[in-house]
Amino acid sequence: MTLTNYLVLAAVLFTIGAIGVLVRRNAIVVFMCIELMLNSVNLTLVTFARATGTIDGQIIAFFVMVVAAAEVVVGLAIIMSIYRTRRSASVDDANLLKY
Amino acid sequence: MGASPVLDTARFDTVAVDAINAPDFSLAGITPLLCVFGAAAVGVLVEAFAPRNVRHPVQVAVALAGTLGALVACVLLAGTREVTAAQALAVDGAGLFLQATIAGLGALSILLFAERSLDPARSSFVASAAVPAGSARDRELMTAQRVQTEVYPLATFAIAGMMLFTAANDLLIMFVALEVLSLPLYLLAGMARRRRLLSQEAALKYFLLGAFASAFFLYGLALVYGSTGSVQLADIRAAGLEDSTSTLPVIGLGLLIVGLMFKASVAPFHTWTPDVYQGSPTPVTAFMAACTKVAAFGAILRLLYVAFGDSEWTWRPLVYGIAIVSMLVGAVLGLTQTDVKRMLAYSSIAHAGFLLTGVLGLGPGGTGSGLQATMFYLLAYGISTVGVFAVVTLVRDGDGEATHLSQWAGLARRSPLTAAIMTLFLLALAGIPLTSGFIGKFTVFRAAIEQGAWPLVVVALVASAIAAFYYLKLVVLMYFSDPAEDGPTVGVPGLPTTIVLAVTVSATLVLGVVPGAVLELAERAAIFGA
Amino acid sequence: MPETLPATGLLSASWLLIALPLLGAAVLLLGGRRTDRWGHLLATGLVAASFVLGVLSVVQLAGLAEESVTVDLFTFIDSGSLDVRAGLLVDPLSAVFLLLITGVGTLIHVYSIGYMAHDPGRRRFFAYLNLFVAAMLVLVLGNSYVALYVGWEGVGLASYLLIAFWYTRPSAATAAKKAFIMNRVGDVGLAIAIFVMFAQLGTTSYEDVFGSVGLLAGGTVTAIGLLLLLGACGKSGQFPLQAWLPDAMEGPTPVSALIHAATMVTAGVYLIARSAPVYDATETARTVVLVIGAVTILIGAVIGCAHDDIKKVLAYSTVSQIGYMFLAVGLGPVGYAAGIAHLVTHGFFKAGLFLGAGSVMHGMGDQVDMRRFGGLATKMKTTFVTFGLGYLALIGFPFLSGYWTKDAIIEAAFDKGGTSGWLLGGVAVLGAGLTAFYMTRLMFMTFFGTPRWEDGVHPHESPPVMTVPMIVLAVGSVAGGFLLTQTFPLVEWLEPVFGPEAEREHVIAPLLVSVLVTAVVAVGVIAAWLLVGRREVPVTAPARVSPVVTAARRNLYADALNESVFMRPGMWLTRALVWVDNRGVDGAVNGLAAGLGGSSSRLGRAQTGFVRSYALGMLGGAVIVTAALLAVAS
Amino acid sequence: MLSNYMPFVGLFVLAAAFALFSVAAAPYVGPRRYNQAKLEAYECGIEPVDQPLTGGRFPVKFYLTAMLFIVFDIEIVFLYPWAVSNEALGVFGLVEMAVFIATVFIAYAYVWRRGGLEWD
Repeated sequence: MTLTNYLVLAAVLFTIGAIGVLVRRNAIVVFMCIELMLNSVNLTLVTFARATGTIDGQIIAFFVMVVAAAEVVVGLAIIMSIYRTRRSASVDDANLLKY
Repeated sequence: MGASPVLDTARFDTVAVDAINAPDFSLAGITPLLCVFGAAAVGVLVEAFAPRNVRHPVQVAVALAGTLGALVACVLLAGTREVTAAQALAVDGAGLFLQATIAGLGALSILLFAERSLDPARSSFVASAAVPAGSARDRELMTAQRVQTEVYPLATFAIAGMMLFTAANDLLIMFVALEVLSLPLYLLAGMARRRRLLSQEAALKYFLLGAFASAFFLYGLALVYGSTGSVQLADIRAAGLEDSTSTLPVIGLGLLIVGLMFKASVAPFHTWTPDVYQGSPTPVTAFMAACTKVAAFGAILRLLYVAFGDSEWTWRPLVYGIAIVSMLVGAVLGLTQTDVKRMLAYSSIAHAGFLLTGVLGLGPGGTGSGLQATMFYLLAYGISTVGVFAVVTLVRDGDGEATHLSQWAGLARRSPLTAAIMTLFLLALAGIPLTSGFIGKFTVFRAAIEQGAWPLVVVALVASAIAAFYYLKLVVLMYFSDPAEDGPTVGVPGLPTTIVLAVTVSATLVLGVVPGAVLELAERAAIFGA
Repeated sequence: MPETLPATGLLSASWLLIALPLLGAAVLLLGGRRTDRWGHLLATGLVAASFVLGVLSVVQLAGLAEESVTVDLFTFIDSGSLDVRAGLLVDPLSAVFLLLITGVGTLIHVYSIGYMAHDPGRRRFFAYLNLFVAAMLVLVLGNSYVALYVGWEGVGLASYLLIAFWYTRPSAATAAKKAFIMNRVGDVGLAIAIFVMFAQLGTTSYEDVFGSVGLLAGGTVTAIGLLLLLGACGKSGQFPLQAWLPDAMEGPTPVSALIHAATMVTAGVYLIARSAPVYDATETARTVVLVIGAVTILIGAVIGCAHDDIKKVLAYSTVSQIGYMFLAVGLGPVGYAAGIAHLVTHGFFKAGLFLGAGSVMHGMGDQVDMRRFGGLATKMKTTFVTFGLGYLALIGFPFLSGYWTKDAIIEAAFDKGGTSGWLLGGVAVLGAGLTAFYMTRLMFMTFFGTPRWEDGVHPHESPPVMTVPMIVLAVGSVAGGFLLTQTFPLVEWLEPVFGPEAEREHVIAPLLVSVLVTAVVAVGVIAAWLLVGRREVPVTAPARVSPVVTAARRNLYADALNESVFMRPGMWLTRALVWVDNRGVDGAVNGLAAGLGGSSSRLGRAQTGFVRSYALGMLGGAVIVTAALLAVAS
Repeated sequence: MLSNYMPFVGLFVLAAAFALFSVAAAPYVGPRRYNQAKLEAYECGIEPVDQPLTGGRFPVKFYLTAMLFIVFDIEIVFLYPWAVSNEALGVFGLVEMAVFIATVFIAYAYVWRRGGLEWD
C-alpha cells in the first residue's frame, strides 16, 4: 500500500486549513483552522515515519500535539479576553491598528 | 525519497528499537539555557507561593539573576565547541555570542518592564488581563497600584526560548524553541495597561499570524524530514538537496524560511510588525524588536549555513530578493508613518533587510565575514532599539505614552537631554558615523561586497538614504518645531530605565567609536558547529 | 615625513587637549539652565587648561629627538583587510596651531565674559565656542585626512551656529546660511579629494598618503591638489569663495576675532601646508594656489578700501592677508614657514583688531558704521593704543610683527624669479600699500577727527576683563614677528615637517625689499591722510563716486557673480523643472520625495489592519518563496 | 461460522422493530392531556430558564478546566514512550523523567495556588 495517499490527504487538509484562515471571520474558527493545519502536519509526520523507517516522525508528532495544546491555551485566553471586551470574536472587528 | 514510499514493517521495527538510547549530555555546555529556564521556573513558583506585596521585587530579581547568570555563563563558556543532547543542541561561538546578546538585551528589557515611576499607576502592564477593558472593574484597577508580576516569568520563558532557538541543531528543537519564545510574547503583547483595545488587538493579530507561520514552519519540517529521514541539521546537510531529484526538500526549505522570516519580520512576512509594535506595551515592543530579531537571525543563519550550506545556490537568489523587498518596504513605508512606534516598526523591517545583506555576506563553506558582521549588527541594532523604545516610554501625556509624531514637536525645548539621547539612537539606526549603526552597516555591506553582492549593497544604500529621511524628520521635529501648547511631558525615569538608557547610550557610542574589541570578539566567535 | 614616534609621557594624554573643551560644550549644552550662572567660567577654565596642557606638551615635544609623535587613540575598525585607526599627530606644525588656537582661544573666552555679560544666550555662546575649539583641535591634531575632515565639518558647524547666534536677526540667519552653503562647496572638494586618496591608496593617514604619493599618476595628484585647494578656498574665504566671510561678521565680535580672523579661516592654509608633499609633486596645483593667493590679496584689499562698516573692512583685510599666506605656501619649500609665521602673527594682531573693534562697538551702542565714529582716541585710551599697535603691526610698520612676516613672504615671492616672480612680488607690494591705505583710513575715521556720534551715545572704555586680552594680544602683535623670525625662528622649528630651509638666490636684496615695502606702505598711509584724514568725513557715504569705488563697495560684484553664476541658473532650472512637473511628466523637482511619499501611502494602503488580508499576504509570500526556490533548484 | 451469530441479529431486529413501533404508535394510542409541567424539558428538579444566567455565554470556569485538562493530559503522552523503553534508557531516563514531572508539577503548583482548581 502506498503512503502517497496519506501525504496527499495531509496536503489537502493543510490547504483547507490555510484557506479556512483566509475566509473565516470568527477568531475561534480561524484558530481551529490553524489547528487543522498542525494536525495535517502530524499526519504527514507519521506517514513519513513509516516511509523512512525512523521513529523521529512519531516523536515529533507528540511534541506537536503538546505545543498545539499550549497554543490552544494561550490562543483561547487571548480570544476570550478580546471577546469579553468587544462582545465579538470576529477578526475583522479588530481593525484599529492599520496603515 | 521516491514519489511513492512503500511501507516496510520489518525495517521499521528493527530501526525503532536501535534508535532508543540514552543520549550524551553535556550539562556544562547548556548552562546558559539552564540558568534562564531555571529562573523562569522559579518565577512561576514565586508567583504561586510568594505573598503579593513582595512578588514584584522578587520576580525582578529572579529574572535578572537568570538572564545575567546566562550572560556570565556564555562568557565563561567562550571558546567551547560541542554538539550535545543527542545532537540536538550546538554549543559554538556563534551560538554563544547570540545567546549572550539575547541574555543581555533581555536583562535590559526586564529592567524596562520593572520601571515603576513613569506611569501614575506604577506599571505599564495591566493589573489583571482577565478583566474586560472598559468595565467598571477595569476602571477601578486602572488607578489602583496593583502590579502585574506574571510578566516576568513570561518574559524569562521567552528569553529562554530565544536562546534555545539560536542553539538548536535540530529542526524539532528549533520548532519547540520557536513556540516557547512566541507563546509568552503573544500574551505579553496583550497586557498593556492603557489603550487596552489596541493591545488586545495586537495580541490577537500576533497570535493568529504567528500560529499560521508556525504551521508553515512545521510543514516545512515535515517535508524535510520526509525527504532526508532526519531533522538534525547535520544529517540534512549530509543528505543534500542536489542529490535528490525530488522537489520535496526544496518546498520544505521554502516553508522553513517562511516561518523564520516571519519571526524576523522580513517583508513580505512583515505585515504583523507595525500593528503589533504599535499596540503592545512599549517595554514589550522593545523586547520583541531587539531580542526576537537576534534569535530569528540566529536560527536563519544556522538553518541556511549548517543545514543547507552545501546547496546555497538554491536559496541565495531567494534571500537576495527578499532582502531587497524588505529594505525597500521598510524604508518607503516608514516615510508616511505618524506614530513613533509604528515608524520604528518599519525601521525594524528595513533593518531585517540589511541583516539579510549580512547573511548573504557569508560565502561558500562559511568563508567571508558575513557571520561576524551579522552578529555585530544584531548586537548594535538590539542595543539601539532597546534604547530608542526606552526613550519612547518617557514621553507621556495624560493618556499614557505620547506616540504621535506631532506630539514630539519641540521636545528638545522641553527636555534637551531626552531629545539628545533620542537623536543619538535615531542616528545610530540611520547608520551615521560614530554610532554603532554605522559600523554595523559598514561591516555587513562590506561582507556582502566581498561575496560579489554589490548590486544588493547599492539597493541597501538607497534604502538607507530613504530611511535616514524619516529618522532625521523626527530629529528635525524635536529640535526645530515649536512645542504644542498641550504637548506631552517628559517623565523622570526611575532607576531601571535610567540604567537602561545609560547602558544603551554608552554602548551605542562605544560600539560606534571603538568597535575594535567587539568586532574582534565577533570575528573569533563566528563559528558554527563543533 | 620624518619618523614619528609613539607618544610618551604627557604627550600620550594629548587627547585631553580636545576632550577638555568638548566636555565644556557637553556640560553647557546638556546641563541646561542649571549651568547659566557658572557655565562661562567653566568654559573659559577648560580652554585655559587645554592651553596650559598644550604648552607643556610642546615643551616636551621640543625636547624629543624626533620632533613628531603620534598618539594612537583607538582602532576604529580593524577586521580583515580593513584597518582604520584614529590617532593624533603632534608635530611642530600642529604644535604651532595648537598653541595659537588654545592661546588666542583662551584670551577670547576671557574677553567674551565681558562682551557677552548681558546676553541672555551667554551659556549657549560659550558652549558653541568650546565646541569650536574642540573641533579646531581635532582638525589640526588628527593624523589623517578623515580626522581633519571631521574637525573641518565640526568647525563649520560651530561657525554656522555662532554666525547665526542672534538668529532672530534675519541678516544673521541669512549670513549663516550663506556661510554654510559656500563652505559646503569647498567641503565637497575636500571630501572628493579624500575619496580619491582612499580609492587610489587605500589609506588616508598623512604618513601613508605622503609615503606613497609618488606612486600616483601625475594627473591624479594634480586632481587631489586642486580638490584640496577648493576645500581650502571655501574655508579660508579665498577667491572665488570669499563672499561669505564678510557677511559672517553678523556673529558676535569675539566670534569674528577667534573664528573668522585668527583660527578657522586659516585652516585652508594649514591644509595646504600639511599637504606639502602632495603639492611638491604637482606644479600645476601649486601654481593655481599662487594665482588664487595673489588674486585674493588684491580683491580683499581693494574692497577693504571702500567699506564703511568697521568689521567688514577688517574682514576683507583678513581675506587679503590669508591671500598672502596662500601665496606663501604656494611658493613651496621657500614659503611654507613664512606663511605659517604670518598666520601666527596675523592671528595675534587681527584678533586684537577685532577685539578692539568689539570694544568700540561696545562703547558706541553696537554701531558699526565708521562714519558715525570719530575722535574716539581720547575717550577709549586703552582700546586706541592696543588697536593702534595692531594696526601698525598689520600694515608692516618697521620691526613690528607684520614687518617681519609679511616682508618675508614678499621677499620669497620676488625670489621665485622670472616674470612670475616679479608679477607676484609686485602684487604683494601693491597689496601692502593698499593695506596701509584702508587701515589708515579706518584709524582716521574711527579714532581721529571730530566726533560724528549718533545722539545719546556716550563712548566709554570697556571693563578690564575685555581690555586685558586686548593688551596681551597687542603685546603679541608688537613682539611676535621679531620672536618668530629672529629669536626663535619658526623656520627651524618647522624644519622636521617641511625640510631644511631651501637655498635660494635673492633676486633683490632683502634689505632693498624691506625699504621698498616700507616706502609703499608710507605712500598708502599718506594717501589715506590726504584723502580721509585731513578732511571732514561726511556722515553719509558720497553717492557720486568713481566706478572703481562703486565696484569695491559692491564687493567687486562677488555677490552679483554668485547670483548670476549659481543662483540665477539655479532658479531658472527650478522654474524649468516646475514647468516640467506641471506638464504632468513625473516631476523632477519634488518628484523623488513625492514619488516616495506617494508610493509609501499607496503601499501603506495594503496594511489594511485585517488579519485575514495579512494572512493572505503571507500565504502569497510563501507561494512565491517556494516557487522561486523550485525555479532555482530545477 | 457466521451462523453462530444469527441469534444476535435476530435480537437486534426485534429490538429495533419494537422501538420503532412504540414510538410510532404512542401518539395514536395515548391520551392527550397536556399541561404546563408536561411541556418542560424536565418534569422535576431545577426550573430551567430561557438563557444561561450569564447571557448567552458559559462560565469561564468550564473553559479553564478544559484547558487544564488538555495541558496535563498531553504531558502523559511522554510517559508512555519512556515506560516502553525504560530498560534501554536506564538511570538517565529515570532522572530525565523525574525532572520532567517536577517541571509539570511546578505548573500544577501554580494553578493550584492561583485558585485554578477551585470551581467557585
